[in-house]
Amino acid sequence: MIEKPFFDSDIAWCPGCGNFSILRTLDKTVEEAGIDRKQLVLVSGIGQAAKLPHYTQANVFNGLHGRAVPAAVGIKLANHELEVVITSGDGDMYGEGGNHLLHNIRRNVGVKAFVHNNMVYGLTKGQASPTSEIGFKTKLQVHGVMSLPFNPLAIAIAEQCSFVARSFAGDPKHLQEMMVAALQHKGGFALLDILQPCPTYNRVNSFKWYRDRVRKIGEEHDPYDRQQALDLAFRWGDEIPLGLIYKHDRPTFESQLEVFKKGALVAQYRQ
Amino acid sequence: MIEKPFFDSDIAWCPGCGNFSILRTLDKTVEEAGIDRKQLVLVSGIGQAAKLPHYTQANVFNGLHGRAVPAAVGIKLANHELEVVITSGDGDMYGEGGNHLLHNIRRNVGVKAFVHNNMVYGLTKGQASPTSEIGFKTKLQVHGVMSLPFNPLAIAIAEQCSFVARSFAGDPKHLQEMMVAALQHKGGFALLDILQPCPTYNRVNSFKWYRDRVRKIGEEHDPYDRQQALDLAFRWGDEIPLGLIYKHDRPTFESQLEVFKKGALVAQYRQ
Amino acid sequence: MDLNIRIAGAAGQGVETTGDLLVETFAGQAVHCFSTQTYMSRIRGGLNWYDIRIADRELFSGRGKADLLVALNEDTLNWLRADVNDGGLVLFNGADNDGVVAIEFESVAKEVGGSAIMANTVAAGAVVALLGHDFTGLESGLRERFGRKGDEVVDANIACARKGAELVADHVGKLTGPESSDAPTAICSGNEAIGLAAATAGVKFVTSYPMTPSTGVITFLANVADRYGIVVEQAEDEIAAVNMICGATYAGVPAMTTTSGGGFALMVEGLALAGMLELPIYIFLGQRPGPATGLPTRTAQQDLLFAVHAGHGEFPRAVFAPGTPQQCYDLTRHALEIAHEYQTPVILMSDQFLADVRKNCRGLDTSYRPIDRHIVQEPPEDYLRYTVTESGVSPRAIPGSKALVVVDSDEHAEDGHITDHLEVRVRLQDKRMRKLQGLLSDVLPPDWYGPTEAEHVLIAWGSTYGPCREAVDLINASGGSAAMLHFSQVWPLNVDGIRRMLGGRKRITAVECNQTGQFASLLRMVGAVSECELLTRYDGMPFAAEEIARRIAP
Amino acid sequence: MDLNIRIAGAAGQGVETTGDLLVETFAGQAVHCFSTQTYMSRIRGGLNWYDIRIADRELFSGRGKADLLVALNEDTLNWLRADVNDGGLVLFNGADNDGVVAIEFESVAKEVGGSAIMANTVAAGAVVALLGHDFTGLESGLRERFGRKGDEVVDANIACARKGAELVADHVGKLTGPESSDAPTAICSGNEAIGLAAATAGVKFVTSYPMTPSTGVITFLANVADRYGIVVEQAEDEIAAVNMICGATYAGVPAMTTTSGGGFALMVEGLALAGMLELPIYIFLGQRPGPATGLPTRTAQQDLLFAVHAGHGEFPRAVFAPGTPQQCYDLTRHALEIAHEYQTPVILMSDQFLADVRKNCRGLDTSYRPIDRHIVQEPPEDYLRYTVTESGVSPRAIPGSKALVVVDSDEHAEDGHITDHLEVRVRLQDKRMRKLQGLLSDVLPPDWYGPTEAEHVLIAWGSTYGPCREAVDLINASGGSAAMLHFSQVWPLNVDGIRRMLGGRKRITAVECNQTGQFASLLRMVGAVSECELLTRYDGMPFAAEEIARRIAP
Ligand SMILES: Cc1ncc(C[n+]2csc(CCOP(=O)(O)OP(=O)(O)O)c2C)c(N)n1
Ligand SMILES: Cc1ncc(C[n+]2csc(CCOP(=O)(O)OP(=O)(O)O)c2C)c(N)n1
Ligand code: SF4
Ligand code: SF4
Ligand SMILES: [Mg+2]
Ligand SMILES: [Mg+2]
Repeated sequence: MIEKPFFDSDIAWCPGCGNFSILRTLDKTVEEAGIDRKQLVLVSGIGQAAKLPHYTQANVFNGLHGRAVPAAVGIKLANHELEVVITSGDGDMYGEGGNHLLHNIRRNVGVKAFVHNNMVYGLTKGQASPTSEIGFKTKLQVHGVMSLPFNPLAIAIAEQCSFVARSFAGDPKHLQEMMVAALQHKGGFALLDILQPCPTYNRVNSFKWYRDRVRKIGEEHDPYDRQQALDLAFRWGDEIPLGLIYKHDRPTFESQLEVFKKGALVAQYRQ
Repeated sequence: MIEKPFFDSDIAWCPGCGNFSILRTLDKTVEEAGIDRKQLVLVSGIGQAAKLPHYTQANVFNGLHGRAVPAAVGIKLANHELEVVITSGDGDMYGEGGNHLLHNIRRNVGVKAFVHNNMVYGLTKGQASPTSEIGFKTKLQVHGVMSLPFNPLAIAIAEQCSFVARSFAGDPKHLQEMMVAALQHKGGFALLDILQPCPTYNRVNSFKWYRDRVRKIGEEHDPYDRQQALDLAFRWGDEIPLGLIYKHDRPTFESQLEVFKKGALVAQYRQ
Repeated sequence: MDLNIRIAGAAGQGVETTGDLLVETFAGQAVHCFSTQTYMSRIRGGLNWYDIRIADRELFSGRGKADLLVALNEDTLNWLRADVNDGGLVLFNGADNDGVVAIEFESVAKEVGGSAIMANTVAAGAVVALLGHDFTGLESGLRERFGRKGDEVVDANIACARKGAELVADHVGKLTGPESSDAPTAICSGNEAIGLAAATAGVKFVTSYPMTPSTGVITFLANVADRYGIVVEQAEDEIAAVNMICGATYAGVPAMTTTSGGGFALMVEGLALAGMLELPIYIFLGQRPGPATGLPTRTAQQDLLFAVHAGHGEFPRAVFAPGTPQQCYDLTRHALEIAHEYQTPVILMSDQFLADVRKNCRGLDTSYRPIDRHIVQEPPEDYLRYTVTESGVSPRAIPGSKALVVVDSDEHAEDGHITDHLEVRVRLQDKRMRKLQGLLSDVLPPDWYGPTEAEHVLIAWGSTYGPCREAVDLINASGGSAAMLHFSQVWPLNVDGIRRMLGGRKRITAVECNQTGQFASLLRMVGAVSECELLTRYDGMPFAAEEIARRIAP
Repeated sequence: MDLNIRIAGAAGQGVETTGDLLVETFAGQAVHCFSTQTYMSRIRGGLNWYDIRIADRELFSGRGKADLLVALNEDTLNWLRADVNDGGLVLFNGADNDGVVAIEFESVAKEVGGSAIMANTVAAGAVVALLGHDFTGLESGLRERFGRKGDEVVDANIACARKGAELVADHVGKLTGPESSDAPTAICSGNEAIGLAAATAGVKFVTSYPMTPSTGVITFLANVADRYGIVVEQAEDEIAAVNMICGATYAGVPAMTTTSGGGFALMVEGLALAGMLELPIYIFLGQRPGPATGLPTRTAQQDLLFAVHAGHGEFPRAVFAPGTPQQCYDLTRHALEIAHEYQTPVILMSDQFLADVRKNCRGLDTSYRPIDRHIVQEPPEDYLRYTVTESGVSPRAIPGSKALVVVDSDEHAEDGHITDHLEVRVRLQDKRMRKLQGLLSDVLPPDWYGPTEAEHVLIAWGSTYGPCREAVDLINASGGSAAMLHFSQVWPLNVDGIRRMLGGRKRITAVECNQTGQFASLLRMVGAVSECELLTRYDGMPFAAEEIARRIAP
């Protein structure tokens, strides 16, 4: 009931949050890759992760919770010259937005999805997310989570997603490698699941917890081998594999459209 | 603009439709298994398949397109003494309803989902469904489908669904076996994908097309072997495996709730 | 001269093919036509029919009874025979039957060397002959229709039509069709008109989830996509559809989606998104009777109050409701222009009745004339997407240009970035809502039909245009004093204008295809009328003019 | 005696803990309290505050300025210092600073053997002491709060509180808090009241997708689930939630979901389903400012017209809007009863302001008293789910009983099976809509507050109850003549009743937390008022009584 105006916000993340590292790494990646920020669109839904686009320089479409993927795909189809990158949370992408992920992997439009997977709903103050582990207790899941965690990598591989990788916010070097690989990928939809500690609401899967478990997958792994890839995707617990887990080559949506031969839709608009 | 009332409808399916066989087989299964129809609830969404519950004797919840699964789960949780069976189409269950399928496999509530998979949208007159094959032409997909088909079995296995099977409307005996197995399954969510020819809108995947390709999987298959199961799930084309493809044992949602120890919720309601 | 021909049969029997062929034949001969379709939610069986009304003056409505019933099977004959006018004829696909002209269409088709599916052509030939109509129109129609399939097919069809004509020779003269007149020879359905208008106006991205009765629009667009340079994609669900067009619109192309009530319900969150992001999306809402799945293949006007108020929070929108295929065309273009001028979502409401109406249409321009997107091509470096302006409309740039374009579903500052600053909130909310004033100044005035001094005003909106218009003629012809006030834009409303037109009338009746008189409620809500009578119908069938005239007791 | 205490700091600093502790302490001593919370959409940082108003009479509204500001950090001090009343005090968590009472709460907590998080207790102790309040209340509050954690923690907290008190000893007497009175010692927030009412009324199944400001309700229910025998499950999305409760309700248990505007938008199709299937679902809609994501942690009343018209097609519903925690409790129970009596969906609308209001509450009965579900336990074999009746209410059986229960989202016959019979359609649609008459006869009359003959009537609905009520007192105390008409049920509306109460007044003003005066529109729509003034606020903050009184120029 105060009548005073408020002040404008600084970065709304908690100190120590894994999101900071993702933001810094994304910025570094974009700089080093020489991506023109005017050609870059960051798309997000709603959540703590989804605030990322506000904290850097890019075109921004910060849409609805769960709907980053269709918005990104719409943008990419209207102007496939743009680099369209989704940066959003696990609840956003795997929970509310599950159907879009499922069907856009099939559609194979060339957008890149960077999922800040903190295994919890941060912004709404700590409920379980689809990736929360069994037994994870919250104010809402008072007896702990009972559903099997959603395995984004396994699902994406089962759908023959064109690019599937995992990295960790606590390893910015690896994260940058994966971001670069995703951005360089020209084969369609790319999913990069990023393990992101949330020190505030996920005290179980902490930085340390991850650091003790993550293992970079070796050179010998053939990402085109679905069987091997699935095998890696199912690994969780004592060892959590990081890296480019799966690739599948098939035509992108954009490459198959007659209409796009004449250039981006938006460039074709003459008036 | 006629002012005459209409007549009431008979069965609204086309002659020769695979749905008839599914209906007959379901009826036979229910009869032979001695299921009390008063304890049976058939749940469906909207579509040609989704009309099935109207053509037999059971409790019926014919809800919204794409929303059969959450309705069924709500029913089962309110009264887990009921046998709750979903009979609906591929568009309904894999398209509009994809997110519910995804997350209810994780939740593992003991409802049985029988999906009439005709690889097309029948009721809306022949658009592609999520399972339509690449190149499938329709009035809407004039250049043919470009998205990779949705593979319900692979997805369900990747999510460690407690029961995953496939059958064929053209093989009522096998279909009945699978229905019986699904109904007898007490381990949670069961997915039975039923290949269902639609002679009107899917002229490609006809009865004959299927008959030439379906192969019952042998006794040697171990449904608890995820690797093997995935291997079968990915097979499509010259050979299409039928049978109980995958099983995974884990507690049902119902078995984990303290509250259910006192009986079904509806039975606990005293007033 | 005013005849109603009713082709009726089971789904799958070719009711639509025969009907289309006949409408095209009559219109091709410059005869005024008005056709409607009535069908069930099934693919085979049941009872569907296709009414073709032809006359020597422009038509706007269907009629209750038929002058010529073409019954494609016996059930149909039994069900619909009673609805044939005295002096009318019945053409029956079957063996001889009391008092009807009986022809076994399929056998005849095969006899003359055609195939079973040419039974429809036999029927069409018989109808044209029965009405004493020129046969060349039908022949050239058949040539156009089947030309692609080769001469053989064309010839067989012509033979079928001729045979049909031959077999009814005895009955020629019993019915007389209207002469050719000045009617436009082109015909168009409500849904086609919308698709064509969208394509020519520069819509570049269309995505929908199929839903009757809206599907015809996206299907039409899929078929002209290559010609006009459009991406048409079936969405995984309606939520995807609306969010995809929000994305595409942000990126700079006019984009649209098509749906019906249940799908629209799922789009409502996205509609509010477009309101907040100030995106000019276009939603086509083809109504059908609810609630829920309701009667999926019938008609209704039950979603008006829902559409006008759909979405959380407050934001400007414009809602259009054309009354004829021509208006479908004109208003789709206009709606797209308004959306882009004011950077806000627009909804165009039709229904099953209007979707399927086919009528002679003059001047549906098929040439590509993209609308002005009102885009700043060279934004300054310090560009702000949501600069506060007096009109509420901010200069709009698109990503990929010289400036960064930031949009956010949270409340945001002028730069588009999220804010918690409550003064900024009010400034931006006020800015958005000021666009309502512009929208209001551009509101389409309602159409007045009938004598200026009419005592009784029928208020119509959307598809009731035709039936109400003809009802006015009927009422006045029988000594009444009626006029129609038709709204093709139903939101926002120009209250003073409406008050002026309605002031001092003896009677006002809102004619609506719903149960509660939703437009009347809206008029009351904005303060444009206080009391008015209601004439409603909500069984899933459209009004006919005679019915309105009859039910309005003087 | 009327003091406003404001605890303010960054998210994560314990504003809520301190506030809760103090409210409980004061209420425990039978002091009248009214607390509100103001917070940002972030987990750490920013500026949140918790206002606790205490007085010697019942309170209904917050106040703009504070008498005691507890500033937990320096930024807060700078931002909020100007909003302290003359003669007020500032307690600052930090080093000495001009004109404030400075204590380093954390250091002090550690000094006396506590931990950093006990800084909140130091603050609470200081506040209680500053107001000259009895200390035993705080001590027993701490005991209750920390009892589970063992004596050591309790003792440390008490030591912290005492130390806080000690450190402000010099300032005691500068402010005087109200004495204990007849205030109920229990307190309850709007959201808790809803949860408790649902649990005691027999809701057995709750599923929601988290969304501010509704989450508190499902969280409350999760915590009492075992006690009352409830299944509480987080849904994968709002569409799942609403369809799950439709299923559960069909199967016979009262079920509910909780959401805010964006989530409600996604539920609209399911709402229409409940209308068609005649399912008594209960939706809790906690409003916040839109459009779209808007201001997720602020308050608004912007979804009224949306909620009343949400859903395709036409079906009856009841919409409630409580004004106090007590009404949240009473109306939740009542709404569930109405839903079951008429077998139709109900919506209860609150908002962030009311969700977080804590106030002394008498008589929130925690005992389990399940409502009557109006279920036929022994249906006949030839049972028809949708038997047409005069009231429109059909006998309701549930699956698993002696009869088959068939429900269908398509239009259906009395037996629940899909139909294309258009006469049946009308019969069933009429049947459903007849329930509106029953709903109308049971409508809650609006509350009148103030002199019967008041010249100026403030119209309020939902959470503006308190601020309007106190504004009426302020206006009348300064010589005005005002009363409030508060609607706790906003749909349907009893038009004649409202007309009678409003007829002949000099002035009518609708006071609403939105921009367009949505309730005033609704009143006009049903014909209950013609013109009225609007007093609106839509920056995301609630009204304060003083503000209303001031802004209503006489
Ligand atoms: C339709 C809708 N439902 C719910 C919400 C509330 N909501 C906002 S963010 C969020 C979850 C955030 O979780 P996640 O996506 O994992 O992001 P995080 O905050 O953990 O980064 C929810 C439920 C919303 N904004 N919109
Ligand atoms: C929300 C919503 N969107 C769209 C529709 C229209 N619709 C009805 S059935 C259907 C698809 C049916 O396909 P499927 O589920 O495969 O069933 P089939 O008819 O092939 O058996 C669609 C799109 C609807 N009823 N509701
Ligand atoms: S709540 Fe968790 S995810 Fe959100 S900012 Fe804080 S630490 Fe990060
Ligand atoms: S359209 Fe296809 S699925 Fe539907 S009834 Fe006909 S044959 Fe069967
Ligand atoms: Mg998260
Ligand atoms: Mg199908």
